[in-house]
Amino acid sequence: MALDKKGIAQRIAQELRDGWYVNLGIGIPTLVANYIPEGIEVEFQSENGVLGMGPFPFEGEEDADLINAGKQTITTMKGASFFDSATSFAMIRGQHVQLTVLGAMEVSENGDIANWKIPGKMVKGMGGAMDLVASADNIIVAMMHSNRAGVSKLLKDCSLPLTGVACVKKVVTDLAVLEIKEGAFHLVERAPGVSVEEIKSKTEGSLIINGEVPEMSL
Amino acid sequence: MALDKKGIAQRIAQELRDGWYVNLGIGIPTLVANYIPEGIEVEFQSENGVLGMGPFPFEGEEDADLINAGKQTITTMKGASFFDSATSFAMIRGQHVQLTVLGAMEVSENGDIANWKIPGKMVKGMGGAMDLVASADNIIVAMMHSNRAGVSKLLKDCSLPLTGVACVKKVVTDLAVLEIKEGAFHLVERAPGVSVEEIKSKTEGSLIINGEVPEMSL
Amino acid sequence: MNKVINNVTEAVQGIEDNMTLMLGGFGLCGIPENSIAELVKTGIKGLTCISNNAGVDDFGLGLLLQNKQIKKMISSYVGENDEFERQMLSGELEVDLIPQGSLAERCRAGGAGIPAFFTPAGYGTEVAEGKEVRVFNGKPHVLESALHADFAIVKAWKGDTDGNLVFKATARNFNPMMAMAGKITIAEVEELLPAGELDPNEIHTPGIFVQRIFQGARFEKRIEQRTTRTK
Amino acid sequence: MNKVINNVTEAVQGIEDNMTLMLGGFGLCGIPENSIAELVKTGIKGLTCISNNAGVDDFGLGLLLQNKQIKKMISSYVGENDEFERQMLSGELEVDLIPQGSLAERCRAGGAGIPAFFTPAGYGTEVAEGKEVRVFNGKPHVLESALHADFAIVKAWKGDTDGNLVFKATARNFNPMMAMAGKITIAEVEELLPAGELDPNEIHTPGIFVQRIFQGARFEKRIEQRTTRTK
Repeated sequence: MALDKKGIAQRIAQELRDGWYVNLGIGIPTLVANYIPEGIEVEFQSENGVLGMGPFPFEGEEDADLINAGKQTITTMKGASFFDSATSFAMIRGQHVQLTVLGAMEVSENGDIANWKIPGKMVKGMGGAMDLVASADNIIVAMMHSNRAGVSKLLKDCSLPLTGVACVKKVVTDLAVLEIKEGAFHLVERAPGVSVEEIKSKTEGSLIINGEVPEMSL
Repeated sequence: MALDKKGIAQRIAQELRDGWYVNLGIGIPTLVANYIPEGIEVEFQSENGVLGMGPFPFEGEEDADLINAGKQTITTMKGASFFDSATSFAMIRGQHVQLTVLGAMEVSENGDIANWKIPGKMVKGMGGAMDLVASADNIIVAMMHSNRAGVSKLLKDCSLPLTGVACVKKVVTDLAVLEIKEGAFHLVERAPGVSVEEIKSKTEGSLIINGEVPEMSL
Repeated sequence: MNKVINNVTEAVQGIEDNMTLMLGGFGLCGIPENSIAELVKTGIKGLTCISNNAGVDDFGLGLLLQNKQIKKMISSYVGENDEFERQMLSGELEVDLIPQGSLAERCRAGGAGIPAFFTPAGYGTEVAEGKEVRVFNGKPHVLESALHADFAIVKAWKGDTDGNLVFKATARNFNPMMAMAGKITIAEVEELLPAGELDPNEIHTPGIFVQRIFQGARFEKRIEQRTTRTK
Repeated sequence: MNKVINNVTEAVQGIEDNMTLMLGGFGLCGIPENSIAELVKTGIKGLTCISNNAGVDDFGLGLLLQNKQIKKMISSYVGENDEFERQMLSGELEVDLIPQGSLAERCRAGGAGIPAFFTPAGYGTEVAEGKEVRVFNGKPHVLESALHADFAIVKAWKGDTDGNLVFKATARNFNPMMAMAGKITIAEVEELLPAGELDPNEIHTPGIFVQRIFQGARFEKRIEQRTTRTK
């Protein structure tokens, strides 16, 4: 059965390592914070200027001066710090953040990503996404395998304006975990009960399958 | 009579304007702080990271963590702030400092300055001088008109390695105030009792004299 | 070095049609809301506004948009604003979208006398079109230039009469860099203190970057996405 | 995110012959004196040291110079040190002198993922030799590149177990930028606090830039130029 958004987040959380600083994008990536594995300590960075982001505040304790990059009210953990936007992107560009998780509209087999613009239709801007994907060594894309019209989002080439070039290393979808290398998607894991055939049929870009593909354990 | 170092500082202090941020170099420039004209408020920046520098501390009140760019113990005024070296030079390079006063070994008629190196002899380094002279719109050089050997320090061309090119606008020496423009020193004022002839004989670079040259009033 | 002015009317004096402004804030967090409201009153138009976002329809820069006072926006993200989208798609509004980190660094560069710098952000995208690309350590980088403004308008939590500023939490965001990059920088603060009351170690923006300071009459501090959990 | 290590011996572990180090401080103000003393003990040699100054003959980096552990210095000002001058003039020591503002900005650039930037400093001087020059707004600028270090060693006033740092007065100087630019950054602090004790608004160096932190056993904090006035 295909994963829901929570399932995708839960699977990505398994990628976290102790001591990492992590930037989570808006949408599915935000949910990753709910599934930090036992015994692992990570700290969340939000590019609007906070390190050590905590959960949402209790009702009545919201502070207009304390938000995340999604403009949601948040809290901070012990050891948090605030800083300006230039310093925040110094952390990102300088590769001090060990993992970036973000959503995408399209990913290509060579790791290109498109997630900021649909010409003539949606023009909200790239926010920090271009800095994040151009800078991070370790980028995981969290998205559905196909869009609402049923069209694959794992493509030979992106059709939408790019956010970054050859930067995505791993994609976790509702159907699979895929690594991107040597110009192809390499199928690493299947969602529980999802067949290799289904993944094949829903992946437009080159897909490499090596032997038995294990199911995710969540 | 030629001015002493204090006199040079006193004359330069007349150039201060209300509300200016000022960076004073080591040596004669430091003395300028003692002669701020009545009714004028200026704030001193030191490039090691302080704005609002005050006088030396009283004996026993020195703080090893509070020094100026000459490594001297200092105090701060009300409204002072501390910052890192990158921010300090952002102030300087970004032309937020309205006046820079510094010493020199040589100045040329087109405004070149040399003050950081005597090849094979003295190699202490430029410190912040190259940033200061390349950045400031308003640079006054404070120095003696001739060196200890009696050789003019106001030259056609600098003989020593340069600190900056075509950047000095004004020179105040023990003998005169000179403006640099159109490739020449323009004599603006004489030290009390010093003759135009003496200044002429001690200035190697092109010297322009226009009509009567007034004496400084100190 | 007293920088105190009497009120928001004096604060925006000298801002004229067709000028370039920088305005601090991220979303509605840390925006100079008093000054924006005053700009709406003045009716000054043809403005180029450098600001990470464009407010919402009825608050922040959205008010200037509604009033057609903005000719061009330079931002990184402009969602959450229907009037913005309408003006942009109809061609009434020029929009220059640039990566958030490049925007922050370009403002800092403007204030710091760095005319241009290389960044990896945007390489291979339309953001890099027409810009010089150079490879450093095997990785392509784009040459980005400094941004400047006739006026920068920032909002701080506390300020003193010398123009020193302290920001609160994530309301800091773009404010410090924009304060550096304005020919004239206006700071509106929630609390204005006498010089000497702020600890010199804890000042975020030294007064040298601020030319005018005043205490805002009223701060609504609207929340854009109120998210909470239950006890 | 506990970054605390037990002592200065653990702090310098992994530093090897011929590595590049950044060391914070301006003159003797804000230098990591405990770590420097430990480096002297280890006898590690062939070091390239990036530091604004080179200490004095019997304190700070001067101790490493006396001990011939430094192969190359990258600094802006190296007066006040006879042994330094002797080694440099005799050719034993390589020296790269760069303008102080360029040094600060090059360290920041290294930490911030900016591989190169333009600055007016040094144009027309020997500092610009072999470097690209480009005119912006009618003024020539020199292209300067980022600096990096295998280890950055900084000194702070207060720090917490997460590696957050607060500096005191002008002892801040180069420490924050160097903390950003080290592959591994070691912070020695006068006072080590539990995470949560420092106000998140008042942190100068966020813990993300610091990999190791410890409380220095003893700080001499020597004064280089004791200047006073009389009451």
